[in-house]
Amino acid sequence: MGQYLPVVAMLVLAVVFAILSFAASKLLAPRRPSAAKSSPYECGIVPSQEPPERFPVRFYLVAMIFIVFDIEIIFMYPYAVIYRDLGAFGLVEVLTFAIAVFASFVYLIANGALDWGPAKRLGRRDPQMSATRTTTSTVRRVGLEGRPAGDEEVAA
Amino acid sequence: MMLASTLGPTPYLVLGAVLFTVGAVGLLVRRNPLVMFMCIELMLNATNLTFVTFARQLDDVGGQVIVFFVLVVAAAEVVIGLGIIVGILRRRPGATADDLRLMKG
Amino acid sequence: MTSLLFAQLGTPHRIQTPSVAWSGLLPVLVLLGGAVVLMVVGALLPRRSRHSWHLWLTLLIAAGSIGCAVPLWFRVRDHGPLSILRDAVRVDGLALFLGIVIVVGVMLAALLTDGYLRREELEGPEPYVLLMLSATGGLLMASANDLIVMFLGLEILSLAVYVLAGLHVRRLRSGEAAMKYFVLGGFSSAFFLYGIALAYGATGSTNLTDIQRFLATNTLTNNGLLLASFALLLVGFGFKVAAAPFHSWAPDVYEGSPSPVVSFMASAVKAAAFAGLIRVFVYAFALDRHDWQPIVYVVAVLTLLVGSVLAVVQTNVKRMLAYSSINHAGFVLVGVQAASDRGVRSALFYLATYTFMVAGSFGVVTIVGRRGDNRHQLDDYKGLARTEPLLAFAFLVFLLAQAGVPFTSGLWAKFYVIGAAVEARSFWLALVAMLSTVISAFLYLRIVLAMYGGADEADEAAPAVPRLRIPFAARIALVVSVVATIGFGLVPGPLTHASKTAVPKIAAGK
Amino acid sequence: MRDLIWMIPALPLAGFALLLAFGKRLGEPLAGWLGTATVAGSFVVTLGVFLTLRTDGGADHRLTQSLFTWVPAGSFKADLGFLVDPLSISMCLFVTGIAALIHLYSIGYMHGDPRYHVFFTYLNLFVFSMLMLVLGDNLLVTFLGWEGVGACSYFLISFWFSEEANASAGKKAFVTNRVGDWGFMCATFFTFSALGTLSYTGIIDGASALPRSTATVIALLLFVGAVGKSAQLPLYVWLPDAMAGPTPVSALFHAATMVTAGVYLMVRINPVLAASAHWLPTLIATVGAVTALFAATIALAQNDIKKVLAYSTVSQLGYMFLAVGSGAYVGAIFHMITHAFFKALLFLGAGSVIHGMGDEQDMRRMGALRKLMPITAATFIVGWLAIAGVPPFSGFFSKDEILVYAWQKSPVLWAIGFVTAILTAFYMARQVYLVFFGDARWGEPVPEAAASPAANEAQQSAAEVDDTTATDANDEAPVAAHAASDAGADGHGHEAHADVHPHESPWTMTLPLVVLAVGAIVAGALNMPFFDRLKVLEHWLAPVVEHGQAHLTVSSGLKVGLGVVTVVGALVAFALARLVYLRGRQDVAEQIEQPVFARGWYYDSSIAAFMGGPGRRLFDAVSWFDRTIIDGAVNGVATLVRGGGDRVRVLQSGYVRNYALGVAFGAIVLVGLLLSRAVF
Repeated sequence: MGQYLPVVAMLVLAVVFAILSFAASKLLAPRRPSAAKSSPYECGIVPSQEPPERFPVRFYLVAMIFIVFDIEIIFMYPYAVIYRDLGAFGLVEVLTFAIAVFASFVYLIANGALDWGPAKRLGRRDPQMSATRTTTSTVRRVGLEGRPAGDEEVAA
Repeated sequence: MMLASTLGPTPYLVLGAVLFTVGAVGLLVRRNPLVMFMCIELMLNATNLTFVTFARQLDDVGGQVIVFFVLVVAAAEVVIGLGIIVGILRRRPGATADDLRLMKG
Repeated sequence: MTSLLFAQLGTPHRIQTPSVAWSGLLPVLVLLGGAVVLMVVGALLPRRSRHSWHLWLTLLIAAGSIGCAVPLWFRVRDHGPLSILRDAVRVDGLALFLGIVIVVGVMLAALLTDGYLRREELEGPEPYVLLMLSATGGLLMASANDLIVMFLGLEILSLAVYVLAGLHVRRLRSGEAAMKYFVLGGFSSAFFLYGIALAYGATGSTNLTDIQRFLATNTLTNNGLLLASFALLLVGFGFKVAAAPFHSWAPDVYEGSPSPVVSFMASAVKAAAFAGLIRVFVYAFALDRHDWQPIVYVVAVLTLLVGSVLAVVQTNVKRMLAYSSINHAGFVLVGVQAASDRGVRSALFYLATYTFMVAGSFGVVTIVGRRGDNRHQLDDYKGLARTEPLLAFAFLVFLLAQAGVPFTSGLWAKFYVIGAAVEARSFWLALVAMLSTVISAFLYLRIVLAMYGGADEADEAAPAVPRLRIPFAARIALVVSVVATIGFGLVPGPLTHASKTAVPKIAAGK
Repeated sequence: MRDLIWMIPALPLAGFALLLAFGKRLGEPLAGWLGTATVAGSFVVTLGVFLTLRTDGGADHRLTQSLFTWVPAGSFKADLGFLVDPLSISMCLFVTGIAALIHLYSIGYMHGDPRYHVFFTYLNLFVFSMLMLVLGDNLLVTFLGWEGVGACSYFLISFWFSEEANASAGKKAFVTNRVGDWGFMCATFFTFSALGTLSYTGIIDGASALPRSTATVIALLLFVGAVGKSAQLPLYVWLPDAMAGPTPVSALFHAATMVTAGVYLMVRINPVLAASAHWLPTLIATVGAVTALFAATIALAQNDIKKVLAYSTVSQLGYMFLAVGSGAYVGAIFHMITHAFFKALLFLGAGSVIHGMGDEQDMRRMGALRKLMPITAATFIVGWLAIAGVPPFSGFFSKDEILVYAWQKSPVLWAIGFVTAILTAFYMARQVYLVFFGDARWGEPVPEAAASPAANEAQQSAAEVDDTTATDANDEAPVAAHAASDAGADGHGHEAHADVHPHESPWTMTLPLVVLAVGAIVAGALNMPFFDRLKVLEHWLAPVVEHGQAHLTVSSGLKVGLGVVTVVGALVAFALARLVYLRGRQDVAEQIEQPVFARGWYYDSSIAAFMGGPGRRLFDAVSWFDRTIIDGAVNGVATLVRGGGDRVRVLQSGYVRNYALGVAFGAIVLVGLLLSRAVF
């Protein structure tokens, strides 16, 4: 059973880490709540319904990207174990694989997926929008065409 | 290893089938999209267990290699699924799977 | 498992690496490489541009892929199929035929996408990248000779399409479609994978050639595992081709997804899934056909009926076409069910001709949907013949072709399929298929009548609705589809011949 | 000429292509003349081929020309080829001939229509398809033409599609015909699987070797196809509504050529019929006879000038099927030819009347047109005498031949045919009297209460399977107003047409009438009875029908007797109609609306009582049957589909869970089904 010892150690460590981080945030974070603070600001009007929760999309996004890059290691690992035996062929294979991964990384960087902070919008949409979009086109769109046919779908 | 040789493959296969069923039933009864994704993951991993068991039984490394691929596919699925869910939740916070029925009939 | 891997550590010796006939994989590689290049370059260059270079690059890559496939076609025809990557991939006539069909599906969808993205202000390279990646998966499926490669192909194909379904980020229906497609697709893939696991357990391999050899040389005393794997594999394929009772996602997803994407789903995705179905069942499980044929028979009957009957009660044209595409899947299943050379040939012919019909149909739907992609009610088609006679004519051609009217490719497609069923002595199935044609003819006629009748209403609505804009690229797609639909209707010979060449030999019956 | 066979269909095809491309630029009347010229050219080529065939066609007078292998598919192969034999060339002759005349007629009739060139485009496409149907050397080419004529028919029925009723009539024709097409397709597959070929030569040679059951199935399925196309019970419903199309279309498609395709098909495959079970010919004869009688009774009560002719067409087609079922294939073709002449004549005459009356179709508002439209009247009367079977007009000979064979088959069938003949004479006489004789009633409003219920109900029979195209059920005559430009106005309203000035039609319309009238008189000469030398058509067609044709064993005396009885019956019917509609006319309008026997005595004949009392109810019942049972069957299937769809639709709830449940359920069922195979 000796071979399972590292696994057990890992488990223990994981649990300890989880407990520690919870405890740390409880102990260290300042917490002075008040009614005014926790109510949403709506121009002085008392909100009639629950406001939508703040939804930190960025965390999800980063988590998602992390998962993808994380899982790539599953192919790197076996290669690392026997790379000598595979020789040039293996090298070419793994390089091809790495290029593919790198390409997606370039894509993410270029689209600003890893830019941290609230200021920038995802994607590099030109601020002045497209050349084809003029006042008249916008007005027409709002007036007639773009309006959904009585659905709850609202163009954002 | 020891357990496997004494018990034979059947309990593992049964466990795989049970996990698979749990995943399938979970997907049917839960409404939280994230939990539904987790159920799909459970089904895939139950299949992984089955693969590994068969690989042991057949003494064939192929079945174990398959698990690698399945894991990657599962991860990719999760990412895509999360992306879709995030896209929807940005429009409609707190939506469950049952809230998504604009289209029917 | 770990011990197995680590065991290698201590003894460094050269592992024999396979020599890969890369030329055989060129169509896939060109598409994959092109997609990656487009993704990176597209991300680095401005998202919007006056010139639709995303589209033209996509078309170039797709044409390159076809260009690589055509020499292979002749090579395979003259020298037999290529077996690549330790027989995990098998490039034969079937793979190339359907591969070309899939790439054509990409081209048609891409042509429709350009105008759509501009109209909806969603410009970007991603849709094209995803289309090509998805097609890569499709090509892989079509040439897979190993169940795991098949699974990977299926997932590559599907994952890209899930995202494509949710492409229209401002449209809630699009998100809902993506969500439904994803959940159900993941669900069915899990079944599919479990089916692979069971087949692996029953036969000891995931390689289709090995499986076939194993089944030919051994008689299983207890084939429960194998039969269960048949059922589960069929669930996976049945889901992708939208066969009843696994069809329920199709109408909702088709309705919600962006229309150009739907044209891809209905043409290329279906073709790829049928390629897999044919490879696995008709070829690898050829000797057990007496076990799976009755099941496919039942599924085909259900699919035909569900597709035609439910289509009739719809008022949304996109949903109608979704159900009708279920009906068409039923027709292809009729060909598969025959499990004969002729059946496969007819299925290939059907898929090839259907690609043009359905891409054209959804092309029209894309245009008529207008900004917001919401005008899909039957009423929105009223008087189309008056305002846009050519567009209405094109739609008429596609609808009549789907109804199987002479002078269109649809007639031959149905004719061959039913001929194959009759040859396989599945008379009742053939009768049901024809009955469903009668029922769905009614549906197509409803759309035609809406277009060519109801002029009064159109006159009233005329001032409110500006003229439809038909983008240049979409025009090309429609013209190509019309020409192909009528062309193969008048002269089916070449395509028939090609589908005949494509079909490999089926293992003889037990 | 034998290498020019392909020109016969190619010329109308070329016309179609030219009109499609340049039709709009050519405009009126050039587009019409182009269409006419190509069809006339086709007629000339047909004539040449016919003469060649007469002189050097070989023993069996059969020429084939194969253009190319059209559909190669493994063991299956279909050529695009033509088979010219006495049967097909006879059909071609009268198809091209009559089509040319009707094209000419349309030049005048369609004058002023905004879609003038489109009309001729369709018309040329139709002629092409019809010729492919007739000339095709295998079932597949015939099927191509079969569907082609069907498609043209739908297009032209709905030609004035801005009227809802027209569009729905077109749809009805389409849906009903699909049932027939289904039979045809099935038959094609069965034929191929049984014989390994689809060519007629192969079918004719192989038919005798077919097992009886297979032959029966093939013949039965083809009969289903024929029933749909030729508007027999129970699929006749579309034909009366098809009168919504322009009158030349009614004449060409729905009287002379397209609807006879079913009869042609039956004659073409007569060896298969001969090889099939004995009950099948009897079934065909019965269906034909019953249809003939059924439609004739309905025709008695119609007020729309075209509806009478429509039901009459159904009735006459019934005769042809009676002939086929009785083994009188020559008789069937003979009647087809004579019928083509006189019915096309009658339709064109009716069109001329409608044209002259300013789009009036109600016979109750006509009368006394004889003086104002002399040529139309004279030719119409010729057509009337021909259809009524008065010697020496052509209808007499063909009908008589059929009745003799029917007698040989069964006296019951003969009796039905005989009664039908009398009814035919009666309603046609009624029509002629109402339209051309008596007083002018153009300005008179028709009392609403007097409207014939039979007419109403028959017209309301459109297949209302679809709520989007609800016909205006109160509309008295859903037949099209002449021009689409009139669509907005009430083209067939009930207000008085005080300003109607009936006038004779232009020469392009009367010339075809005269030519057809000559044909209607002399076409009987093709197959005179009694003297063997005079039976031209029978000798001519002998090689085609040698397997199937029944041999007449009836004595000459009986033949004469039957003929005399029929003629006397027709004459009596004339007299009765004259009595009813000329002498009692002043009060007819009030009489018809009255309850059964209240004023039945006013008609001093038994027929009058029959018409006014129980007969009325009988016809009402027939109309009810038409509306409820026949249309009900069509609607019923549609309702079933819709109902089923609505039920199943509930499963499509929109909940992704439910869909997943469906997938899981399907998976369980599939696993269960397959495992049950492992266990058992």
